Amino acid sequence: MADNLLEVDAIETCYGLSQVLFGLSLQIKAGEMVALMGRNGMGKTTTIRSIMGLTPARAGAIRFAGEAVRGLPSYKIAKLGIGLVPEGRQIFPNLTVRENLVAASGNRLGASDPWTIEKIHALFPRLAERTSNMGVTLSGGEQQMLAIGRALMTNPKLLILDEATEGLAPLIRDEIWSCLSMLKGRGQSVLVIDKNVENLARIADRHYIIERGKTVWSGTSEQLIAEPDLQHKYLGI
Amino acid sequence: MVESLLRVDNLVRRFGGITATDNLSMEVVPGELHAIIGPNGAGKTTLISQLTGQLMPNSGTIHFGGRDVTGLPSYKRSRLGLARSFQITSLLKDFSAIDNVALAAQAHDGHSFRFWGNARKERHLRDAARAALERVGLGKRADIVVSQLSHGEQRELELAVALATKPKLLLLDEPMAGLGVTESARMVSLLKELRKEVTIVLVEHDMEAVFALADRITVLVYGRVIACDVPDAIRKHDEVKRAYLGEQHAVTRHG
Amino acid sequence: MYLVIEQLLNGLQFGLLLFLLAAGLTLVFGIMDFVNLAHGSLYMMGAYFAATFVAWTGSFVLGALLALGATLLLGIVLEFSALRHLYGRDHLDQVLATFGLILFFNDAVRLIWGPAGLALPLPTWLTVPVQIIPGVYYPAYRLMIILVALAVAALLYLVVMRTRVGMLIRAGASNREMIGALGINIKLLFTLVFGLGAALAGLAGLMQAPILTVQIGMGENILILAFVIIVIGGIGSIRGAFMAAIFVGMIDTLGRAFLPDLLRKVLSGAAASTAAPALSSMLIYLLMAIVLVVRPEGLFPAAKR
Amino acid sequence: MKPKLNASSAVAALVCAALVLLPVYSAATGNIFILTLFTRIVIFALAAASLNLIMGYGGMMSFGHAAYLGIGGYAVGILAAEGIGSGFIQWPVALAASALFALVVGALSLRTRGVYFIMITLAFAQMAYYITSGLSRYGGDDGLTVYKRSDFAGLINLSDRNQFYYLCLACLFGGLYLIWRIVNSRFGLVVQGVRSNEQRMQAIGFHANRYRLVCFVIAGTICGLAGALLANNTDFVSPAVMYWTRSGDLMVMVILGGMGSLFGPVIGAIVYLLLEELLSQFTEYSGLILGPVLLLIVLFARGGIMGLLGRMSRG
Amino acid sequence: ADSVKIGFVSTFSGPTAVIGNDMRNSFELALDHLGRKIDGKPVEVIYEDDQQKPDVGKQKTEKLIQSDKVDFIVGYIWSNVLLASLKTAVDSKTFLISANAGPSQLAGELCSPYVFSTSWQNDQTPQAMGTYMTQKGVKSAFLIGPNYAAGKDMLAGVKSTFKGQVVGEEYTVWPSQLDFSAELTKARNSGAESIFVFYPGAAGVQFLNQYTQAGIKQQIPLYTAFTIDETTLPLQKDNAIGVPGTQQWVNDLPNEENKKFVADYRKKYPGLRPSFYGAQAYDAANLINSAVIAVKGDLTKKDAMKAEMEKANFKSVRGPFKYGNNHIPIQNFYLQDVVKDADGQLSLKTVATIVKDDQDRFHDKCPMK
Ligand SMILES: Nc1ncnc2c1ncn2[C@@H]1O[C@H](COP(=O)(O)OP(=O)(O)OP(=O)(O)O)[C@@H](O)[C@H]1O
Ligand SMILES: Nc1ncnc2c1ncn2[C@@H]1O[C@H](COP(=O)(O)OP(=O)(O)OP(=O)(O)O)[C@@H](O)[C@H]1O
Ligand SMILES: [Mg+2]
Ligand SMILES: [Mg+2]
Repeated sequence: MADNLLEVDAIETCYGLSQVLFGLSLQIKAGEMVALMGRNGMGKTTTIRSIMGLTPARAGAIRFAGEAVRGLPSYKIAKLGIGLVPEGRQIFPNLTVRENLVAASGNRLGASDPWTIEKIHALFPRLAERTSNMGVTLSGGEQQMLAIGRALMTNPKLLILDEATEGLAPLIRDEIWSCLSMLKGRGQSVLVIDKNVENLARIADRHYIIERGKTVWSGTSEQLIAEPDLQHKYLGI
Repeated sequence: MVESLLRVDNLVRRFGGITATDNLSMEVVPGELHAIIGPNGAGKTTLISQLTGQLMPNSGTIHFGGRDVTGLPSYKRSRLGLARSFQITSLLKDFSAIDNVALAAQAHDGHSFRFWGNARKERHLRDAARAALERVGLGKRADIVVSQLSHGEQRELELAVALATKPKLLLLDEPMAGLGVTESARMVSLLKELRKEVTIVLVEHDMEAVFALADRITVLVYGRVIACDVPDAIRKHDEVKRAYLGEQHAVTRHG
Repeated sequence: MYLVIEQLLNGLQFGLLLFLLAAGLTLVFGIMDFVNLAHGSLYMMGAYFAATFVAWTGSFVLGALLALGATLLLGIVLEFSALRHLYGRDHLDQVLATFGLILFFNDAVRLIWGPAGLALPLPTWLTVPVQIIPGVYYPAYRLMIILVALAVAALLYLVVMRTRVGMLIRAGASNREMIGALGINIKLLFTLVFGLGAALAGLAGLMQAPILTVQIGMGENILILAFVIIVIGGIGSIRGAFMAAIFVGMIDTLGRAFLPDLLRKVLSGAAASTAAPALSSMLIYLLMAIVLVVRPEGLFPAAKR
Repeated sequence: MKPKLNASSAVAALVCAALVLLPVYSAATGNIFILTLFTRIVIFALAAASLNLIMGYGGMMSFGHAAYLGIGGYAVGILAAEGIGSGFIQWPVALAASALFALVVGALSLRTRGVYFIMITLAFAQMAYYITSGLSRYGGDDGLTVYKRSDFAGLINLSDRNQFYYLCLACLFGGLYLIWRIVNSRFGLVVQGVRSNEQRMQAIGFHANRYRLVCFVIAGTICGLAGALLANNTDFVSPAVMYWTRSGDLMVMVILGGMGSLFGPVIGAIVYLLLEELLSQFTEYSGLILGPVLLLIVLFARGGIMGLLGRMSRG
Repeated sequence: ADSVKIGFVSTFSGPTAVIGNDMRNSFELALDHLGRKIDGKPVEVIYEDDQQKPDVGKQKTEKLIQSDKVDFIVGYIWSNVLLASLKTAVDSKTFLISANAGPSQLAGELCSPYVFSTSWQNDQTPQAMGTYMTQKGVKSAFLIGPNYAAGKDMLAGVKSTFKGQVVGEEYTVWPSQLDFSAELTKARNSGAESIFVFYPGAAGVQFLNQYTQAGIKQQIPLYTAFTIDETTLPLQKDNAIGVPGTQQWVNDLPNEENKKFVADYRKKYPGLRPSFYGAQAYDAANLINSAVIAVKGDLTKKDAMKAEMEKANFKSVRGPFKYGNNHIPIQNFYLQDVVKDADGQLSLKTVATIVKDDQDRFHDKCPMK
């Protein structure tokens, strides 16, 4: 399947001796928005860490943009065009807001209309007000905005958002969702983890549900909405 | 008029050019669950930190239980019955979950200048800790080292630690953040129970939870209180809608 | 009056000399957050290389350039073969590992060059005292040190604080994983930066050699001084290190110059002549202790810039 | 935290047994020097163990710990020089002086954290070094000879090699036992909690610095005891024991053996000092071997020798 | 015993190893000259490195005495190492010969029947320099030295014999001071007619560098003690030319023994020249030789050996000398200067004899009469 941007095939990942992922698979096509769902501790973040090479998978295969990336160092994977908004924000505390953005900036893949600091500021006016503050002094939500802005600044082929709306005010959260819709409209591929099933069902194309390190269900938004049982069984709604 | 448990008068805190807390006054009465909401960077965390003493205000006063605590360091306030959870998880990463909670229990069980007996064998501390863990749903994960818990579990542990200090006033900074849907629901019902025992100040961006739980809501914008009222009034409050909620949440009802 | 001016000048130039010593360490320890005790060894190697190459080539400038290249290479080799595995680790692991390197280098130098030390003579054009203001002479070579130190300070500040590479180094020091996830080859970057730090150490070593000595263990006392300066200035702040170096240089020089006479005015002669040297021995440490007690994060904490 | 029978506790037990039996071996073979050597090692092990208490458990990286060796030693030396030979006076004074110094240094230094703490403790130790170097009445930097070892009213004869060795060993074991109890006590848990996350401990009601300070003083006092022993062992005390390189040696022993492991510093002291002694028999260039050994231990044995043993037994 | 066992404690690692090496080289040469036998018995020497640390030195001394059971123990560059080790040696009644360190205690209250020196007492050398400066008619001097025991002794030594005016006295931080410009500036501005310094080893190189570069060499002459010797001269080079010092031994002393020592040393160790440290070690070997021969190899006769050594009955490279009651030599001190050799190399040269048969000023305090 050549048109898959990302292909994860039966990966297994461990933290030290404890295995977390047991043969997990998923695919993302170019231009698609895919959601990863599951309860706390089921391995969503670990999946992403494996894709990025931060916690390398021990077995299985990962292909991104036609290249086998399992085993590559994370910077090489990122260079192929993945932008990450990590869990827990992980902004650089000792850099200013502006420096956080500049450090990440790059348009390796030559996007025609790349993200710039001005555009990020337009998306998050709050960041414009804090532009020369140290990262460490930002409020939780401001840090989250910065983390999203930083990932966008890399102008990625695939944007990965791990709980990117955590701690954001409702208004901003809505902003992010509409921004994601807009991105999707421009053909951006996105992998998103979020607990807001309603919004995910509204804008994502397909969904994977993870349970104990395996994908236990996958399907389109229509299928997801059509099966309330599923949500109850795996997500507890 | 009920005697207030916590009273804040004209609190000001500046960071360089920013006024994060701007002449803020508010009151929390015993037994209520008082929610604080507001846009990102409105100064909610800064306020909580001043209440618990991690940050000192530039001016203004804080009274807790009728006593002026403005100048007290955080450990003393904790002993008076002020407990908090941190927005950005702050735990003893290399300790097991139960050790984290037991230490909190120990803090309120007389002084800790005891150099001899094995603290991990003190029955009542361990029991209290286990109970708190059970309460937040971490009973089975007691012996796991914190760094190996998932993000959501760590959020739950934050609450257990705060609970173990047997506080009079519990200050929760975004306890739902990072919790899955199931866990959020569990947290809401846990808070519903807790509020019967302890006064709670809740900072949260999860509006469903806030409207379901709060007796009163204070709304902060740029460090100032723009509204303080019961949930229904806040929901309709124009300025709040504009600054924070947006249209969608003004109409959503919690089911 | 001349005396005071001259001593102020001495203090200033000693401070700049100290900055030169501390510059490489600011980069490696202050910015990259790697506690490198072997910095003193690289400093020593720089001096030994320079003494050797100058003797070979017969040219001070050529020898110095070769020595710079050699320490750069040595730094890169060290980083690549061992130290890169220690970045994320506890500071104390770094202390132990680089302490091992000190032992190694000291004995390696003794084995290769013998215990006697080497001489690094100056070319004659640098040995003449220069009259800077009427009546005040200054060694030409020291003037050159001042210039080099200022250049290094400016360069370092621009690179670290004003360029994207500098941002990446600082970011990488605080969160390596994340910088990798942004597509930056942090390993390579750090290798190069470490090499640059080593070259700066080497530069300090070879610049010092003509006024101090080329000796085994020459790096160790200087290492402590460099740490003192960085800590007083505030870890991670280049401006802080620069100011602290001048501050320490001034206090140290002026203290030694005027303290004994001052004390003699307040204390009895005998008490003063025992107290003054003891006090001036402790002066730098006393200064650091006072600064840290009053400002626990140094004079210019990096986070607040 | 049950004591399991793994490689590290087995090694600890073996080493203890060997230390206890050493005088027998020495007598049987007529090798007196090994006893002399190990007396010194045992004393340094005690000092390293005390450093481990603050460094490994308390997270306080003191780079001035050798100061207490000097203070304990000078207390004995100065009293001896002034004609007070009784150990019942000398030793309590040594402990009290160390405790007092630790109290002052700790109270000021604990305002800082991390590398700043490392450097400020270094500063105080260096000041102590320069002050004792200036004590011309007591030999200045030439040092002070202790003509008679501490006198314990005939209870124990410190000039007898075996008795002195066992005294040192008893102090070491006593110190380790004390540290072990402390570490597992309420106090110990608080101190370790503060190391892990100070803000959190403060928020649940602990005055972090007070616990830190007490811990710092305890460690300083134990090290002061080591200093008193060292002065008796060398019959001599000089500022050189306080120089920063000595503090560095102590740190190396702790990290080498395994920081935060009760027995680690003992192993560290034995390995480091023995290696130094043995290597110097074979080569004048011992650093060429010792240096890379230290580097390799850091690279491949996280948590020092004890960490390595622990991992080996876990497979 | 069918061999003579000698322990040799000195510094063989770190920057000062250069001194230790010179002492060992000279000691080995002396043994070569003795045919590596004393009174027909083979000699066994065990070298131990004290790392310049008192407690290590003491431990090495103990090892030599307890484990190796040596008959003599020789060496000791540093006063503090010697003082730390002294008690062990004296308590075990092992002969200790200090081949360098000469703290006042050793000459005074700590003197012992089992301890001899082949060097001097610290104060003697600067005293000789003070005498010379007085003889030369120097009117005023500025004194600079490191702030530690020997440094203070040295300046006190000069002051005790220098009759001119001491206009200033500066102590610098030891061992870590890098920069002497504050002191040099003060010296220049003090109007003193001369500067006296004591800086052993690397510090001496450093001081001369800065003294020369500051241009003070052309303005104020420098007088030294223990600042220029064969171990530092290769680093000091031209900076040292014309800077006088005093010493009890200079390489060109005209006695036969010395000529042989210097010539054979340079032959055996090409590129190196012996220093006074080595000369003292060389003498120590010959002192031991004389004692063993006197008791015909019966090393248990300690009293007889002591009596023999007190006679200083051997050919010293410094020429004949006597022992005082405290076992410290009573000897001449010479003025030395740096000159260019016939082959264009720098070397030290005897200029004059400053004091004859000088005895240290602490011998009264020694209980041995
Ligand atoms: N560093 C680690 N070491 C050991 N175990 C870990 C580590 N990080 C996570 N785990 C474990 O791996 C499992 C999966 O964690 P992961 O973070 O992938 O879950 P998640 O689905 O992202 O959960 P959440 O919604 O809470 O973020 C959890 O049981 C967690 O305890
Ligand atoms: N140490 C500091 N230095 C400078 N500015 C700070 C500091 N701490 C907080 N601020 C600023 O103060 C403002 C209030 O921050 P605070 O963390 O209280 O916001 P908040 O209401 O909790 O926001 P959020 O909902 O995003 O968590 C923010 O704009 C933040 O950038
Ligand atoms: Mg997650
Ligand atoms: Mg907040």
